[in-house]
Amino acid sequence: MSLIALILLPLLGGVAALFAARLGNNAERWLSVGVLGIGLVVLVAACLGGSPDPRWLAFSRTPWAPSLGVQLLFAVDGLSAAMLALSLGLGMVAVFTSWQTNENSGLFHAALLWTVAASNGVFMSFDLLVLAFFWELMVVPSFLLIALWGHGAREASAMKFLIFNAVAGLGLLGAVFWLGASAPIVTFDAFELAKLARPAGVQTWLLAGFALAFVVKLSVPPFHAWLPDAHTDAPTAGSILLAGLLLKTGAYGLFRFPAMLFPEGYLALAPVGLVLGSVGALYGAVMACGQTDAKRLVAYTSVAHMSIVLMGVSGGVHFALMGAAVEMVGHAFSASLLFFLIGAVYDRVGTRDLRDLGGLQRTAPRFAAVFALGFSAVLAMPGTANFLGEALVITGMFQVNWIYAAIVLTALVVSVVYATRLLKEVVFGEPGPKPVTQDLGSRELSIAVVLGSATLLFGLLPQLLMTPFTPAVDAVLASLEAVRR
Amino acid sequence: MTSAALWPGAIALLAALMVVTRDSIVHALMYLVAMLLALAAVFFALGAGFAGALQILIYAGAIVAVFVFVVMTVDSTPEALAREKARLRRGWRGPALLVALLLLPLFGGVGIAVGNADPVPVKAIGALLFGPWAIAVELASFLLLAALLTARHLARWEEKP
Amino acid sequence: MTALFWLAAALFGIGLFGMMARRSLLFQLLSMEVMLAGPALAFVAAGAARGDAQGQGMFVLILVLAAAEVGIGLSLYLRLSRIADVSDVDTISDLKG
Amino acid sequence: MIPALTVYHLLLLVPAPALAAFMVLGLAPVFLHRRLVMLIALAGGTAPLLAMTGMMGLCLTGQCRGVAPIFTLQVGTAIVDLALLLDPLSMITGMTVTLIGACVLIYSIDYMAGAKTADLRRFFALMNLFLAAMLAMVLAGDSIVYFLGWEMMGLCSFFLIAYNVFSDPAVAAGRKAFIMSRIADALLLGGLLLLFIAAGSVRIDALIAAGLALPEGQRTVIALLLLGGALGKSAQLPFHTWLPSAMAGPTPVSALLHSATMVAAGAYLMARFAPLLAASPDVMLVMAVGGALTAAFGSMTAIFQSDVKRLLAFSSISQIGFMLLALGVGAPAAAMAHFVTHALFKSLLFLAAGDIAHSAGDDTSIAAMKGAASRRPLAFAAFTIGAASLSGLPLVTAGWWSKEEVLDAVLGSGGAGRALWVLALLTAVMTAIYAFRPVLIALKPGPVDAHPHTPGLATRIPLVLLGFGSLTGGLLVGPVIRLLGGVHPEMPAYSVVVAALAPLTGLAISWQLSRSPQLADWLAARRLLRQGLQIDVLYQAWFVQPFQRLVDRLSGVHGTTPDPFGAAPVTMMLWLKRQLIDRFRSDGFDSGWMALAGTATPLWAVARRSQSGRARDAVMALAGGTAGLLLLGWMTA
Repeated sequence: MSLIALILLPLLGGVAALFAARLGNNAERWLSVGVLGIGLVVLVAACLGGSPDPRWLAFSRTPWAPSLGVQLLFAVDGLSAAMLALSLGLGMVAVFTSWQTNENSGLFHAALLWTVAASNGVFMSFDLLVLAFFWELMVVPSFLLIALWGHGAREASAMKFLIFNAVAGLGLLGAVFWLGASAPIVTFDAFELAKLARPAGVQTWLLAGFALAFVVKLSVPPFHAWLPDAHTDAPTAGSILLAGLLLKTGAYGLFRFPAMLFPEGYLALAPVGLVLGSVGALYGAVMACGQTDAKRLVAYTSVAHMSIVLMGVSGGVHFALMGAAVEMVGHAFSASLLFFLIGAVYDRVGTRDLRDLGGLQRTAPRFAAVFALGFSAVLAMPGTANFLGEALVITGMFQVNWIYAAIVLTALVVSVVYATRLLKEVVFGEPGPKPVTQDLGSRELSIAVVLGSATLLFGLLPQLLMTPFTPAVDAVLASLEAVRR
Repeated sequence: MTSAALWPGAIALLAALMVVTRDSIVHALMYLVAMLLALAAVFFALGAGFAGALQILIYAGAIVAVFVFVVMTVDSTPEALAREKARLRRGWRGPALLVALLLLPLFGGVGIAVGNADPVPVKAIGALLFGPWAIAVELASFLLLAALLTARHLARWEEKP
Repeated sequence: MTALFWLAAALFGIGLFGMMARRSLLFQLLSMEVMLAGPALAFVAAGAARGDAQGQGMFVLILVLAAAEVGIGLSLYLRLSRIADVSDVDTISDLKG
Repeated sequence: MIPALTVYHLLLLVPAPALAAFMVLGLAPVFLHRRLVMLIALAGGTAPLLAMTGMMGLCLTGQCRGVAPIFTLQVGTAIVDLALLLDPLSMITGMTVTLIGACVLIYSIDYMAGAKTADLRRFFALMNLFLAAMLAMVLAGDSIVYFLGWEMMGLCSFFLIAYNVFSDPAVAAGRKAFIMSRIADALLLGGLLLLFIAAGSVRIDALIAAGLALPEGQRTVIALLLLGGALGKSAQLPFHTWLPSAMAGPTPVSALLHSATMVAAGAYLMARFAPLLAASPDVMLVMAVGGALTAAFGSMTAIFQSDVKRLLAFSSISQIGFMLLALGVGAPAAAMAHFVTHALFKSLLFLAAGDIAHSAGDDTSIAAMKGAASRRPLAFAAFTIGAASLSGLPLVTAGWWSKEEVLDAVLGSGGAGRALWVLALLTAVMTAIYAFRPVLIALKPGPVDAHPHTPGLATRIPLVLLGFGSLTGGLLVGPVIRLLGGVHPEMPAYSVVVAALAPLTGLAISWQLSRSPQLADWLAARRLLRQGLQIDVLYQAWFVQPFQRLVDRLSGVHGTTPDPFGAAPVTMMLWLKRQLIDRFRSDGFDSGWMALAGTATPLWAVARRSQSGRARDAVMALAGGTAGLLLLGWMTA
């Protein structure tokens, strides 16, 4: 039952935040932080509490609408737990990031918490209909975040985000309905459905439906067009949630369900994933080199990194899968850090145009130091979780086909081009027409330190991630192995 | 008893006609008093003494007195009277026709089974009003209070109306 | 007895005629008093015919209604007389469609 | 997870002080006083030398083969076990690096005295981080720590080249260096990961063993990938172009990173994986030929330089070419011996050149060295010693001993070795030419000191120390080679004589050059050669500009659709919308209702006239209606 609390807490907390905003004294902010903190405690307690099945850290099954075969079926293993912790933790970071946002603050925090609630639902639902429900639900509060508190052409960007993701979500919904209806007794229980045999052709089509939703959320080219716009126009907290959570739901879904439900379809579509991913890794990296908006640049790096995740997930070998999982976490921190820093620059000078920025080194040395850290992470310097993930993906790609490995290595080289460009335009050089005169304050510095040290922590102590991820990776490999034989 | 009521009734009818056709408001008011008193006579003749008494006291007494106060504000010059007369002369036929059409079915269709009954004692009226009709009476008192407040509010003098 | 009801109807009709034909607001108010007298007579007459107290009870209520109407009507008259020509109500037509 | 401690865990103490100094200087969010900054930097820079000396003692007492495991992690079927490694190779390299690092950091205290405190802090933080990274790489017992150090060196190199962040050329040079070395790093990473897959372990000895067990083809590919990494880091052909531009960094940076230690890491890599490479003769040949060509190219280009730092940069390219040549002919011991002496005299040259340039108002051109002999006698003497050692004047200089070992190894390898030996001799001649050019110019009378700041103790100590080393380092060459298990091949006497004559010939030519203004003018006019055959320009045209065009095209700079790939689905959906939805836009039902609404308008116009707004009319209508109803009731009753 405590797993349901992980969804209900932020959901109801969001409602409470709506009203708490009237109390003043940052009540809604502390409320949000408290709710997310309690969520973390609940998560830890649930994972330590044990479950009957050794495969899962926590497991809960509650009937909901038995006649429709719908139940609240939640299961958490190391991967889910990491994603849930990420979602709650980044939610907190997002709250602290937007400490200065005062306009309609109650709804803002409500939307923030609701996003966390919905993505929590995605990260642990194993009833596919409930999964699809949370999948669609996730889009709405993020849409609000972009449309109401964004910058620039925020309404258009929010609509783009909504249309892309809602339309892609239909693929998931359709495939889920098909699956549920095709079972002898109507059920959406993923574990039950995984046991049913299906012809390979049907599996491929169903997987295509699932993958459409996941790949669009993952923003792999050519389905990435919404991401740069959404990131550019979203408020900083929105960008953090977008990069840290929403993209990860796509990666998580690809990791979890295709091999579990459609192993033969997975084998059939894996080459497509590899090709899409390799095109995307190069394309995203090259696009990032040409951007003039700092946030857009980072958004395209997200595209590139998520494409690498797609490659890893499609690789179907231990190293690649593990690399994709680690990269998910690493990217969540590094991208959040960069979005946060660029957001902080934007708050100060009101522009993100690389041509107008510059000179942080002179005017704000702390800023420059933290920026260099984020820069190293986006470059996949050894010692950051990003490097670990990418190196593992490359290793796996060598086992699949050396060409894919060469492509990821090339993307790694191009990453230097855009990363040094970002650093050169923002940190180096003479201060631009609008210099940043105010260095990071203690609140901002602690956010940056938390995000930066998380990147380094998981990079230097990889077992923190790799040990909990092993069951999930092994499960994928086991279901593939059953088909390959 | 009915026939005793008919004579004052005829007077009331005439007086009513005079009320609506006079040029001068003062004359009309006098005829109104006449009509009300004639009706009171009708009531007495019908054995409804309570109604008759109320008619004299409140209608002919109080209400008409209020009218008189208001009428005192009217500027009743000969020109105004002539204008009023001309207006009435221009447009009396249409309304008259309409009223005739209205009365036609009433006169034609209304029939009442007549029986002779004893006069109603005032005590019965009191028992009715403060017994079964208590709510109606209370509502009436609310109405009066509301009218009082409304009148006070509307008639209050303001610098800029 | 029927004659009394005809009388009541006639009083109502005369009052209505006055309402329609006269254009001075005060005359219209007087006409309304005449109109009210009709039903009042009808109630009293019917009550007398049946020996029922309800006829006079209704008369009392009509009386109250008339009092309220006169109070409001006259205060409206006073109010209107400041801003419009109350001797010709046809000039007051702000609600024209 | 964490294994029992052994004496070899003391190896952790070698990079630790530098790392600690970096953390304090770079990350502590508190203000540090200028003197404190220098003190911390100095401690971080010199403590590794002490720790390393201890390890050397351990090594010389015979316990010179030890591993200090850090932690172990199971990844699937593979084992990731990080460890530090002490063996003769890492000991010798580590000693060299710590010694040079300490000297350069001491020197920097004086040299960087003019910088602002914040910049000073950044400088020393990065220098210490570099030192830690380099030592981690040198002492690495596994490919992960190795690559960590390798990449962090690249990162520090980028930040230090672009240390003067307000100068566009410096930042551009940093980016260039970073991007080019990243290409090489990608190759190296690929090679290391392939080995990792084969070995299922990251320990370097396991990697080598697994690599040797691989089939011929795969082994060659891996060896080529590793060689690619070494060529990039060591600025060998065809990756050499970044090193001359990297001279935009401060002189201590050039002395430490871009000559003595980091750039030579490629040679160290090749020495580390020497057994694996030895099994791929083709790759060895490529390395030997490439090294010899780079050596010749570098020294030839150096002759034409007009800037001391660029001259020294090309000299580094050339000298590391010598090392790779030695490695290519299967003599890693000779290569490492040359690495040691090269580190000594090249850092000496840079430090001396930096001091001389200070006295000339920070002008690093060769012409500005005129009068240096009288302005800065100590620096001039140091520079001369360095140049002598670089050109390998026989017997008295360290450079001669190590170069002799290299040449002998080349000649002794037979076959193509003879041709390479001739090329190497030519290179030695050219080396002496360019090495003495600045020295001879510095002898000429010139302007007085432009920099009133006299060099302090912090400048003198490193110069004296390194100068001493450059002269007597030759004594170390024998022990180093023995320690590394190399053998000195028996050579015919003529080769020694010829090799000894080569630098002297070069010196004579250089003397001639300095005497004849026509020759000097001729040198100055050879722009193509001075710019290294303009390979930079070719790269610009072949790689950078096409990439830039691609980027411009994709981001819609010239009016093309930005992000065409991402716009494609959007365009497709819009097309579908036009085809499907717009076709049904004129809704028949809707227009029917609209027509009905249209006819109602005149009706409304008629109806509104009935609203006169007069109370009397309303009463009349009411009366009429009532009358009508009553009449209806009466007539139908």
